[in-house]
Amino acid sequence: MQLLYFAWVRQSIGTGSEQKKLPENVTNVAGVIDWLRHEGEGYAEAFRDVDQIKFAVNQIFVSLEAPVKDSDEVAFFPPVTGG
Amino acid sequence: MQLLYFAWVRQSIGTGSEQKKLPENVTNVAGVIDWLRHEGEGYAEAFRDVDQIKFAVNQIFVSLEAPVKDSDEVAFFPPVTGG
Amino acid sequence: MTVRLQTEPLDPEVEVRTFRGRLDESGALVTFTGLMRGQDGIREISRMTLEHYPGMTEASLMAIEKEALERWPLDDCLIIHRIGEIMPGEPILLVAIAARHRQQAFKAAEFLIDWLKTKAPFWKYEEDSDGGRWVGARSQDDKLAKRWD
Amino acid sequence: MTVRLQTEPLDPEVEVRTFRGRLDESGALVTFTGLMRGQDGIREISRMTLEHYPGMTEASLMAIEKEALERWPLDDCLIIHRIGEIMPGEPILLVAIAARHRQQAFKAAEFLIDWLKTKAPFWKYEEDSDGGRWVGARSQDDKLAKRWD
Repeated sequence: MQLLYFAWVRQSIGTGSEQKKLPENVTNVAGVIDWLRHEGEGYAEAFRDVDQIKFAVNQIFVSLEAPVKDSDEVAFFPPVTGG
Repeated sequence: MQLLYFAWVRQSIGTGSEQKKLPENVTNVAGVIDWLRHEGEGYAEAFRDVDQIKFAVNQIFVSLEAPVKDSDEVAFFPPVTGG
Repeated sequence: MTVRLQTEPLDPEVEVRTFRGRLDESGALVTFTGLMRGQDGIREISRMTLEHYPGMTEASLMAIEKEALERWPLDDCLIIHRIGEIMPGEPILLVAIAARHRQQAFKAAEFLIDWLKTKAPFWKYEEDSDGGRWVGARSQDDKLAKRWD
Repeated sequence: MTVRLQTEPLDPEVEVRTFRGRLDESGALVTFTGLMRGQDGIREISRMTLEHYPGMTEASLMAIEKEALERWPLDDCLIIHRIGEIMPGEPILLVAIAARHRQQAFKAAEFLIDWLKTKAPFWKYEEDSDGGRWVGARSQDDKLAKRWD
């Protein structure tokens, strides 16, 4: 799975993108978050409050229940502040 | 009284401005219109339908009842169409 | 705070660049340019002439600007209106508003134009191959102006 | 119909002049320029950095533009957004909308900005003498965006 992180999510985790093998029991975005939380301190910090995080699967905003598969691009980031 | 006419009011009357002595019995804008209507065919045409005319006394929009005196500048024109 | 009438062609980008150069802590700059259309859906308009009431027109634009400044916290504001002969495609009116935030700038810009269109003494005369006519007031403009009563 | 991201400084007047030069029968041109403010009411901001999501950001701006074109009869539309480092006073965002009449142009401009601010993946990082921080989303922006639901 292609994982992307932006803004302070990126800073907490320490990288902007990485490739990781999706565990077989993980089937949706909420599952990805639970899995990544155990990947290290930076991840735990980034995903501490899921209400502060937005996510996109293949560049489309989705909800926590959205299904994911290993070939997806999944991105995590704070609420947007452009303009 | 300084009289000013704009747009088609000016074209009907044939001049954009003129000085006329205000008759003593004329005290408001409605009276000015009644008076001017009898000053010739162009005036009669210009003031045929008072609903189509706007007026200003000393450069302020006013109603038909607004008082006038001989030293005033009174202007007649169609609804505005700038911008 | 500037109000200007001019017979010369109006260059909106030159004016806006100067206006923007004077801004300090504004976060939002909204501009409106009204352009002369070469047709009104029925006729091809070859030329337009804008008549105004010297003295009253300037005073009325300044009063409208003052009213906008009282209603919203604006940083700066510019109104330039063409008078005289105007050809298709040419800018007729430029309004620029600067404010801290965009909401105030947008509201003030719409307000200024709505009031200008219904309260400032300008009259448009259009010409086509059949001759000329005075443009009538649009009831839509009266409706838009009523938003701000 | 143009969407552009750029790291280079954005010159709104040059862009608007080009945009206006392409117009044909538009009567109304509305522009919005978002400028970087050098202070937020508390701190002096010395620099801002705009991060984005390459690919998704462009697609999202194009989708917002498409939505505007479906909602209003617009003649043309332009969105340019800075990315990377931005200094106080510099333009961050330019939106330009051309339409036959001003009402559609104003509505579409406000809509585009409201959606851009809440749906396009950009993140602002501000720096002052004490260090840096990620700018938080404004609840006011969410409220404004809800107008168009």
